[in-house]
Amino acid sequence: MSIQEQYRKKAAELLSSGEVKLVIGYGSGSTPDRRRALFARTADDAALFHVDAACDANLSGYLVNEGLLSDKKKIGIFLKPEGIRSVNILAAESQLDPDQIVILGFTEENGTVSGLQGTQASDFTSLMTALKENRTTSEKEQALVDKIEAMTPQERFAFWQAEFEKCIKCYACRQVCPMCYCKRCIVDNNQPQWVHTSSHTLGNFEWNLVRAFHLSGRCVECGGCDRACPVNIPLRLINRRMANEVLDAFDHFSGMNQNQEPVLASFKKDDPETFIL
Amino acid sequence: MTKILLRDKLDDCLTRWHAAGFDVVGPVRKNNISQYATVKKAGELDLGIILPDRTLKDLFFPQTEPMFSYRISKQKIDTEEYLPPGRQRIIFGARACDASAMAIDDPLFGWDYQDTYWFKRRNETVIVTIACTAADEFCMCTSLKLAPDSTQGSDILLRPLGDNRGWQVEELTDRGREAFSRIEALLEESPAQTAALADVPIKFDLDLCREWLQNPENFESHFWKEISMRCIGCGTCTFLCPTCHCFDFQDEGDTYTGIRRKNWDSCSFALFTMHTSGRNPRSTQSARWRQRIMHKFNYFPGKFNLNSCSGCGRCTRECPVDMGIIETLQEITKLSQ
Amino acid sequence: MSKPFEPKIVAFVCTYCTYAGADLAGTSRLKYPPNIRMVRLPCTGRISPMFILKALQKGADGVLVSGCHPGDCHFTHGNYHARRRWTVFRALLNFTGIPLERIRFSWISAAEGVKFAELISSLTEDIRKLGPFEQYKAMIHETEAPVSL
Amino acid sequence: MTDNTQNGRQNIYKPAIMKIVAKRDEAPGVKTLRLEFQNPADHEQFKQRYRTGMFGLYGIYGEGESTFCVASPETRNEYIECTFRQSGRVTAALASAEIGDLVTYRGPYGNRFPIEDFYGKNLLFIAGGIALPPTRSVIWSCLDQRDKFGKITIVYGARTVADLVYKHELEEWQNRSDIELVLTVDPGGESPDWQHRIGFVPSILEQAAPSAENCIAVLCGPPIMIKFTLISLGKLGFNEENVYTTLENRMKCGVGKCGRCNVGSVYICKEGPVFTAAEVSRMPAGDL
Repeated sequence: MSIQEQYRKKAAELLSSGEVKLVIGYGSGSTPDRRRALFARTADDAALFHVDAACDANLSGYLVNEGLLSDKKKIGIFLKPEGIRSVNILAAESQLDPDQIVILGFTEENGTVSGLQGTQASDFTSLMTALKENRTTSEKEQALVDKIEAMTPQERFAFWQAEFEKCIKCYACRQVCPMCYCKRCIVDNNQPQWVHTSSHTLGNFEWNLVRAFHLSGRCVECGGCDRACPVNIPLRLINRRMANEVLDAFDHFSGMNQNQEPVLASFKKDDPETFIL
Repeated sequence: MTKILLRDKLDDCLTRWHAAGFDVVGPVRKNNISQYATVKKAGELDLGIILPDRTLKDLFFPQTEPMFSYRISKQKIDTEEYLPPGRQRIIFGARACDASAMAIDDPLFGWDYQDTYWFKRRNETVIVTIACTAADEFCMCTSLKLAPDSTQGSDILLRPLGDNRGWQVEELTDRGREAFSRIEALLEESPAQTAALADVPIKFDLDLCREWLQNPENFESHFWKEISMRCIGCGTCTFLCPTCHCFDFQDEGDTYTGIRRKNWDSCSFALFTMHTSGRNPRSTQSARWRQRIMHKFNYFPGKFNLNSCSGCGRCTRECPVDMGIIETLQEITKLSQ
Repeated sequence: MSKPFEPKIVAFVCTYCTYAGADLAGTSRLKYPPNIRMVRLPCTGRISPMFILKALQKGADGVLVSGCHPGDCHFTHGNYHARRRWTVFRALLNFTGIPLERIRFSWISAAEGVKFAELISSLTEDIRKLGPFEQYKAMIHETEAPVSL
Repeated sequence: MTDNTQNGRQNIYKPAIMKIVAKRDEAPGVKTLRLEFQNPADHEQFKQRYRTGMFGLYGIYGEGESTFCVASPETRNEYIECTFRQSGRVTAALASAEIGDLVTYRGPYGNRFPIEDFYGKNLLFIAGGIALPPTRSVIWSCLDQRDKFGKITIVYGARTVADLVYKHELEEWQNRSDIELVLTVDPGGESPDWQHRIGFVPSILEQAAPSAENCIAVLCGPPIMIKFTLISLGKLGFNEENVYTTLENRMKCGVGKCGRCNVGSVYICKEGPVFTAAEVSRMPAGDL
């Protein structure tokens, strides 16, 4: 039985047994190569789920939709390792109770998907450790990061200026991100207005810096923002660079487990401080 | 016998238009995105793009624009208006859906009160549309009762020739005729075979949808919740929509000097309608999606007798969660059959 | 002839140490350049990266953030949190091309009037050499310009 | 240029400048400003166009604009009075502005109360809390031509005694024999010396039981009060066509372009803010 069929069956069982009230997974999209979120409430709906290489979205963001988990009932959700990391972070930041989440985990490599053992976020600890040890999400991506780092500051500034100039402040990057759950984003606060809401280059620059900063040590590199961006800003490169930073400086790999302390809300007395005069 | 504009004469056309004081704008691919941008040479144009990522709206109603600056002193406030620069523009190679969209927004921006920023640019721009010979799976102009060669909003319509050597010229307005009189000498009179237009299948039944939307019973239908569950509330569909016209004012500066700007805003954002008191008339994403669909296909046509959609399909093409007008109207069509 | 470039530097400082250090520099009659604009805050832990962005937005050529030495925080560990925050924010600024010579961090205690005066002098000199932050200023200038479209 | 459709302005988004000539505290957080036009041409436009019921966008450069009604009546158009509760960025700036400071004003926008249609009729005004200002504009418009109307009844309620606005005018109305004024505060909101009624507006209205015969009701208040008061008015025999109310939504442009005040097919800024209850009942309730 293919992974897809196994998981359809599993989802159907979860729903028909009443263990979960809802399963969030992937259904077919508007074109053959697109998958879109599918919310299954009955065992019949579960037959529409897809599990394949085209399932790229990190669906965990839907878990924090207002009121979805407030009835204490369980929800099943299809997640890739990044998604499981997001759930861990959301749990660590008290946004959800991980016991309410039944995970249908899968992973994709070179176009083939395979299932992951476990149903609770805590079942994947060894997977997380392995991910941290072999942090090789994409060498192509790291190469691009390295290329930018090799530039002079002026060149880097010009590079990002050209990218951010395209931004239209649609906030798709924020809205699609499971970590951006704030009811009112800093950019929407107007007393005081810290950063410009206008989408001129300066405002875009500020917005993207603030976004990247707020995701530092929290981003799980699912790539959702990058795929969502309608003007193709390579947001994953910034997120990648920041993930490298927290790993190198504080040995922090986001979303390891549900008790992990947020990197910017904790400290060690011997944290590096070579740059401080 | 019809007028023909040959592709290899395009550079000369641009030279003549530039000499006559026109800026020339057209589809350009740059920095991983395609959009309508000012060009100096015909070679910069990419006329093979089915539809630029960004819309024609950008040229009339930019994402952010300064309206005026202020300087406050004890006894007076000085302001300086920033009106669009008075430059004649020719948009060469617009798509019919984009051009139509401009005509759709005209009544809105001119409804009793004239939006200076919109109309100044509208009056200074000639839109030369090239009929589409190719479409992708998201194109839906025909579903909106428009077509790859719609003339709505265009000043000139160019029909690609079958042999790809150029275009057959259809002059639609005086403004278009005036602009093309500058290149009259470069046009040829010859019989021409135009290429077949793009085949854009009809995706939904607009009349049925309108009827369904007009029925007050359907306003509270569970359908809206189901269809918008995936919606993440970003502004992609509205900002990449050529007809979406909602905006915001923002003051930037300090207590004494600064600038008031007009920025795009989106009905998808929760804050769009939020009162200062915290009350929000459209407090859920489903209410906001319903508003978007209702506004485009019920309220707007009720007021201005035009659908606030020209069928470009960008909302669906670019949606991060694969939603969009096509799916919603297809579902409504199914519901009303 | 145009006036020589005088950098504008915004300093966000903790009131318990660096601000007192600056006081000490003043009462000790130590000389340091007048290019610094100090903003006094209760703790370095209060200094949000937003402040740095705001300073740049308002045309600063350099920013200094300064507080108590580790272990000396009036609120026991505000500066430890700040240290992590700056490590991360600094990396972000660096990656987006904001020269790190313009964004400086220091620990200056209430007793270090001399260190304060020397730091301000060397910082001002460094930024004077770098010149105005033209790349950022060009972006600011663009926001103040009339429409071109 | 004096193009009437453009409010006399070439750029419809550019406000007129007004000076604060008086400032009054009405209730905790609620202030009234009296404003005078700095430019005579702006004033002339205002006088020509302003009719009771219209609103304006008041602002401070650097903070933005905020929408409130014109609280002064069309019969007193030498100035504009606006009353607002300090709650956001713009109102905070307006509240801290001093007499002599300059503010911005755009308007008057929107539709009006058809006061001529009220001639010869009895009038019932019902307002709750900070919603007295729009009602007050109609009240004074009618009181300034008192002989054209029949009996005038005003029912006004607020959460607490302190929250009642225009206290000096309430006193004046109280002492007039040609007005019946019914004041009430919510239970628990009364002060030891409170002499008037205690209870929510809808039930007090039912107790006062004004006759619906030949009567026009003007109703302004928070949405929840409107909802229940409409039920009470129905019980008293009022026809929805004879009940007027004002709707408020967030607005930016005020001229039917920016899209945010749109409810159903109506742009509140252009086709409102004054509606009959019958018109309101035809709007989609879910978006109100």
